[in-house]
Amino acid sequence: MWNFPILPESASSVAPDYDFAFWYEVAVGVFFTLFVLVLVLGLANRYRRGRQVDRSHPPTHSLKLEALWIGVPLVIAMSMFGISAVLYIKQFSPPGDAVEIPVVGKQWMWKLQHPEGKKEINELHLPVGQAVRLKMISQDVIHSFFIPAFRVKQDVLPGRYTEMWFRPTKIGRYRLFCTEYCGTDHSVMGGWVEVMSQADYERWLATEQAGESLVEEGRRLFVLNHCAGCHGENATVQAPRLEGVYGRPVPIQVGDRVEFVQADDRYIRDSILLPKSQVVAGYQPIMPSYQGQLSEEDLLKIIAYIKAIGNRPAPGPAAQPQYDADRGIQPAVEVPGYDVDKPPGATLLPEQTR
Amino acid sequence: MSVESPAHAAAHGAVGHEPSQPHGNGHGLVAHQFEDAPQQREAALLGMWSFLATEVLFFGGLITAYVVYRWKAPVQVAVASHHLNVALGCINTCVLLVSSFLVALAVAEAHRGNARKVVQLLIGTIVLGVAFLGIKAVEWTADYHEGLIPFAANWQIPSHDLEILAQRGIDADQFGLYKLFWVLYFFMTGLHGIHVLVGLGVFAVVAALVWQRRRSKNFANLVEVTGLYWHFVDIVWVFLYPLLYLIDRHGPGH
Amino acid sequence: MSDHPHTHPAGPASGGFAPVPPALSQTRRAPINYLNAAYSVRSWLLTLDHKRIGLLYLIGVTFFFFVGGVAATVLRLELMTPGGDVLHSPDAYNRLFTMHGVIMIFFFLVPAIPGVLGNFLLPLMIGARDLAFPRLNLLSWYIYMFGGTAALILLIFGGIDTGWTFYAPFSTTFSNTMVLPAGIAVFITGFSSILTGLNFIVTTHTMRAPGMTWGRLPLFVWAHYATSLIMILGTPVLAIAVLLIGLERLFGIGIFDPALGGDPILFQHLFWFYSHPAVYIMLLPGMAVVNEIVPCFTRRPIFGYKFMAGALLAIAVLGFLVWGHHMFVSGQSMYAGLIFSFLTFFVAVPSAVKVFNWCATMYKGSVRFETPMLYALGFIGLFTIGGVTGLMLGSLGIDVHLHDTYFVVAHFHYIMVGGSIMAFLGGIHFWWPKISGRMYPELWGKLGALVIFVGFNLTFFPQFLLGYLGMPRRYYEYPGEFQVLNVMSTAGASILAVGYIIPLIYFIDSLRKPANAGRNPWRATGLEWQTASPPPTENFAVAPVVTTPPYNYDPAEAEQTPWNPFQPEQEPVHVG
Amino acid sequence: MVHSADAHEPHIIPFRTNLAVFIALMVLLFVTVGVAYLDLGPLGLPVALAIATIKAALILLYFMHIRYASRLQWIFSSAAFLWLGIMILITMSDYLSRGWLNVDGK
Repeated sequence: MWNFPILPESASSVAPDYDFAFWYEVAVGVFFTLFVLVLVLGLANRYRRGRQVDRSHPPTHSLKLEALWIGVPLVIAMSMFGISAVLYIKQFSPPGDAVEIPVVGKQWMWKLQHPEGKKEINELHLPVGQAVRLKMISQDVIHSFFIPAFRVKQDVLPGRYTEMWFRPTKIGRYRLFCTEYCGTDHSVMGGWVEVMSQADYERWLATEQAGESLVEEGRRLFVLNHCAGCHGENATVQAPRLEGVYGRPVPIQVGDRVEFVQADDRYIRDSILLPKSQVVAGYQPIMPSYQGQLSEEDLLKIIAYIKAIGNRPAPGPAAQPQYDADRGIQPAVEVPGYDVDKPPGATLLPEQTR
Repeated sequence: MSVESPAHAAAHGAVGHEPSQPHGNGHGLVAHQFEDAPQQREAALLGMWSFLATEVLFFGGLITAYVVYRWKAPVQVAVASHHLNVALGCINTCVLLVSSFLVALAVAEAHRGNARKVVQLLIGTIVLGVAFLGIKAVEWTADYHEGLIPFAANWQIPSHDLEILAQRGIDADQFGLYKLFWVLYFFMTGLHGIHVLVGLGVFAVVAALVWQRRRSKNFANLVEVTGLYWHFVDIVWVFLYPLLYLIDRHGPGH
Repeated sequence: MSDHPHTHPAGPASGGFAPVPPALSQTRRAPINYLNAAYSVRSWLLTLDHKRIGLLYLIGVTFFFFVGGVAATVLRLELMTPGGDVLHSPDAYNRLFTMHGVIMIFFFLVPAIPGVLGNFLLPLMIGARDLAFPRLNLLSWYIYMFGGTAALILLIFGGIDTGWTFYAPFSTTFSNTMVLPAGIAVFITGFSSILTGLNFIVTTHTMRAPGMTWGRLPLFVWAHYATSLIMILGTPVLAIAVLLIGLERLFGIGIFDPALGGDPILFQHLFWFYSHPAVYIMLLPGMAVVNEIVPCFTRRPIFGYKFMAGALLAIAVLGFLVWGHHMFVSGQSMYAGLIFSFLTFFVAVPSAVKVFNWCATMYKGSVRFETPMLYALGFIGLFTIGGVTGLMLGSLGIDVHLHDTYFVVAHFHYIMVGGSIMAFLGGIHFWWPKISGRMYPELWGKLGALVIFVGFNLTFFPQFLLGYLGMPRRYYEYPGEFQVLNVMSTAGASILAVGYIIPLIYFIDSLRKPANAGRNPWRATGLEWQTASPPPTENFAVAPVVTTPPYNYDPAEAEQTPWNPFQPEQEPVHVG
Repeated sequence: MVHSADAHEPHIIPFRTNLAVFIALMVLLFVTVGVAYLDLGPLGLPVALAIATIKAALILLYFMHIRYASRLQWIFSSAAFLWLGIMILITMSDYLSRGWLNVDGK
């Protein structure tokens, strides 16, 4: 009963930095509180009624003193701001090697899926030392993904991707909470993050029924929902090929100008749900909308698949429209493939619906 | 802070002011808590200015929502706003400016104390206010028949706009952004309309009071304070008109 | 009226207490005052007298405080065990913590000190007969009571489960509780706050007694002036935000609902634009009371009057620039977070200035420890803890872990309960002789203060630890390892509940005794202490003229003069 | 007692001034409508807002007597618009700086 924890565990790469900044601010707080306490009790005792002590000409103002207790708190406050701002930037700058795990928050459960395809509800098994980058979205209200032991938290918004990263450094079982009030079972919408050694993690991966990997499942959905019918190899309909597209600027026709938009998750998700917006230059807006047919998880899987084929070399020139600075967009015609990576004069549209 | 009772107060005996009867001092009645008329007038004006500050921020919340929304979906806003009738809006602005002019004259006349002119000017303002609401009603019924009222059953995006937006590479009902313009349009003009309506009611009461107090000429403050409110309602429309009606009117396809 | 500092007008009592002008021939019969001027219910419900409206607010505010308090007690009982053993359903718990939040904030903390003490004392302190717009003052009381009863009825008949923050899209589309009626009740109650603020601003500007320049205004009036600025400039934005939530639910359109094109972060911006300055609406009146108590009980002019007044205005103005520190992890951009966190540290400086100036006021004073002073010292201590933990929540990186955990709950309870409510009780004790003409029992007063202080700390200090451990707020069930700290918190809450009942009892009991506390038992220097207590309806028999600076105390002289505030004044002075 | 100059003898605005202000307002109205039909590109909104601000200032200064009123009323009227500016500016600082970091949600 009495072995209850006073301090949380420190189990992620950013936790030590967090604890340093936290205890620094606690120290500043304790110092100021004790300073005020001593000042008040000391003065109250020394000058209490009845004590014979010099009370002549009590000072009623002193510019020096006022400057002192404006300047000193300001300097200390700025130091606190500096330290915590650096920590904040560190908390939200994911490293390159992070494994991406899609997370979907739904009223009162978390649905996660490993790249290898394993799906988990309210549970997350991770190898120690491997940085993880969570790409999160909510299906209904605002939730918030919080793992106290890793000192990280990020609200999960409906309609917009939010991101969070951490690198677990200690093997163990840590609690996961939802910290943005989301309705009836807000308090049970949590679970566990299980950090295991690399070997245990592989054994755990293998034991469970080896479901398809995220990418394979994405490919299956890609075919099942007739995406391949237009975007696949032997496509009869004239639709942009998706190989080598992810993460690169895509030319789109806006009025009489051609602008480029970054083909990131947001763009692909919008294109699936609302295909007639930001159509690729040189193509007709004929794609049907999948609004309401694909759940958030399926969307994330399809995006994972498109991301996987994103690094395959761009296919033959046949199916790609040729963009030429002066002659503008040419319909897809037998011309040597253009270089997707370095289009001339790329002007990126502001991320409007971010 | 100690109090020294002034010599003259002690001299003429101790009985303080009789509680809560307004004491007149020539210019007009002064409520018991005020010393004299200028103090009462200053208080009334500062009171109204504070109230107008709350109104500025009340409309401010809506304007902030409008600014954020217009930054998010500029093209939808431009295309949707082309359905608004600029001419009727312009007439409406003239009506309000004329009514503001009449109120300014009414305040000047009120200080000169001729009640008859004040009442005439106020009635003129009320007529113009009703005209303003009439024109708004005309606009809104036109919008209704076009199916542009978002919370009405017959809401549908005009096909004309669908093509323009598609041609500009934007899916009209992308997350309902097009519809949001009409939501904000009706909220802002509706809220402004309610304030015009309240203004008409207040002017009617004030006109009656001015006529009632025409002999004692004690209505200058009343007219001036309600005049401030009406000018504020006019200023709101001065900002609403360009923000809602005159967006990219030069572009093609409008 | 030349401003000659430190004159000591002749007079038996020390502390710049001028001889009472032999105004009223005080006959044997009890003198006419605002209490016994009329007894009919109509004279109370249609009163235009700011003092009576102050008392009406006191009744309303106390009622809602205990309603909110009962909700808090049940919450703490529920949280004694990890599972749901008291309420048996999360929905009931969600409705209960929302009721606790809405009632305590909108119907107790925001109106309490300005409505009760501000209404009662502001005209007295500046030497006016009444507020600038008495009818508006009564209207704001009626709006407050109407909004309050509407919210109470609605909370009983179904309540709302959105929390007092009404976050979209949960409040607009996913909550099927009575959010629209609650929004209307809050919208209406907002006008009570606006009208009170408007009244105070105009009164302070136009109705000061001759000689009462801005440099001689008591800091109580400065603080209420700053609070009124926030009430005027902040409340309308909450009104429009809540109105839009209501309209969204009514018409099913989406300004804040992302599925219909809106942005939930926009609601958070509009909401916190009011709600952060609102915490200063709740805090500044508390500072107002402490600004009056500390100089009186150290018998010494306040230290750094100009900086204290400046700090009050700085808090009010800077309070409007920092609302984004409630949204660091909500999807607000990182650069906006940096701006808000940077500005948040500037708001902390005026608060630090005030705390240090209060401490400096005790230097070379003649300190005495009656109940009001105990509450003031409690305020200074607990407000400092609340302030530094606020700094931690205002710093970006730290807030990521602590946001929406019990650390936040502990922080704002230290500021609200440890600060505002302590100051409110201190103020009621300090001015009770002026309000009712009677003194409260001192021993019971000190006991109550001690019980409240102990109960408060035992309730909320463990919550700091819970917060750092990561226990989220608004949780009906929580993991077992947090139970011990929660049990301590619940134990503290029961002590606190007892602590609050003690003053209620002895204040009501004190009304039975004869009103013989005398005109100025604490020998204080405020203008309100120059008139009779309880004061006549028109406040001052003779319009006061002010000649000396505020807080004109002298500690050395205070040592010589006898100090027995609780000894009733002898027979009222006979003057032919 | 604080008396502003204005409170003693309320300034009565002569008819000519009122008329001149009214005409100026009408002219500005037609200017703003005319400007809307010119292709100013990105300048369209700022110009419209500038004209609206001038019109509002005219109404404030003359029709609402601010020009002849005490400095106090001048402060009261401008404070409200200043706070509106604060709200819009800092709220937009969030929206404008989204996506700079290429980290979703930040």
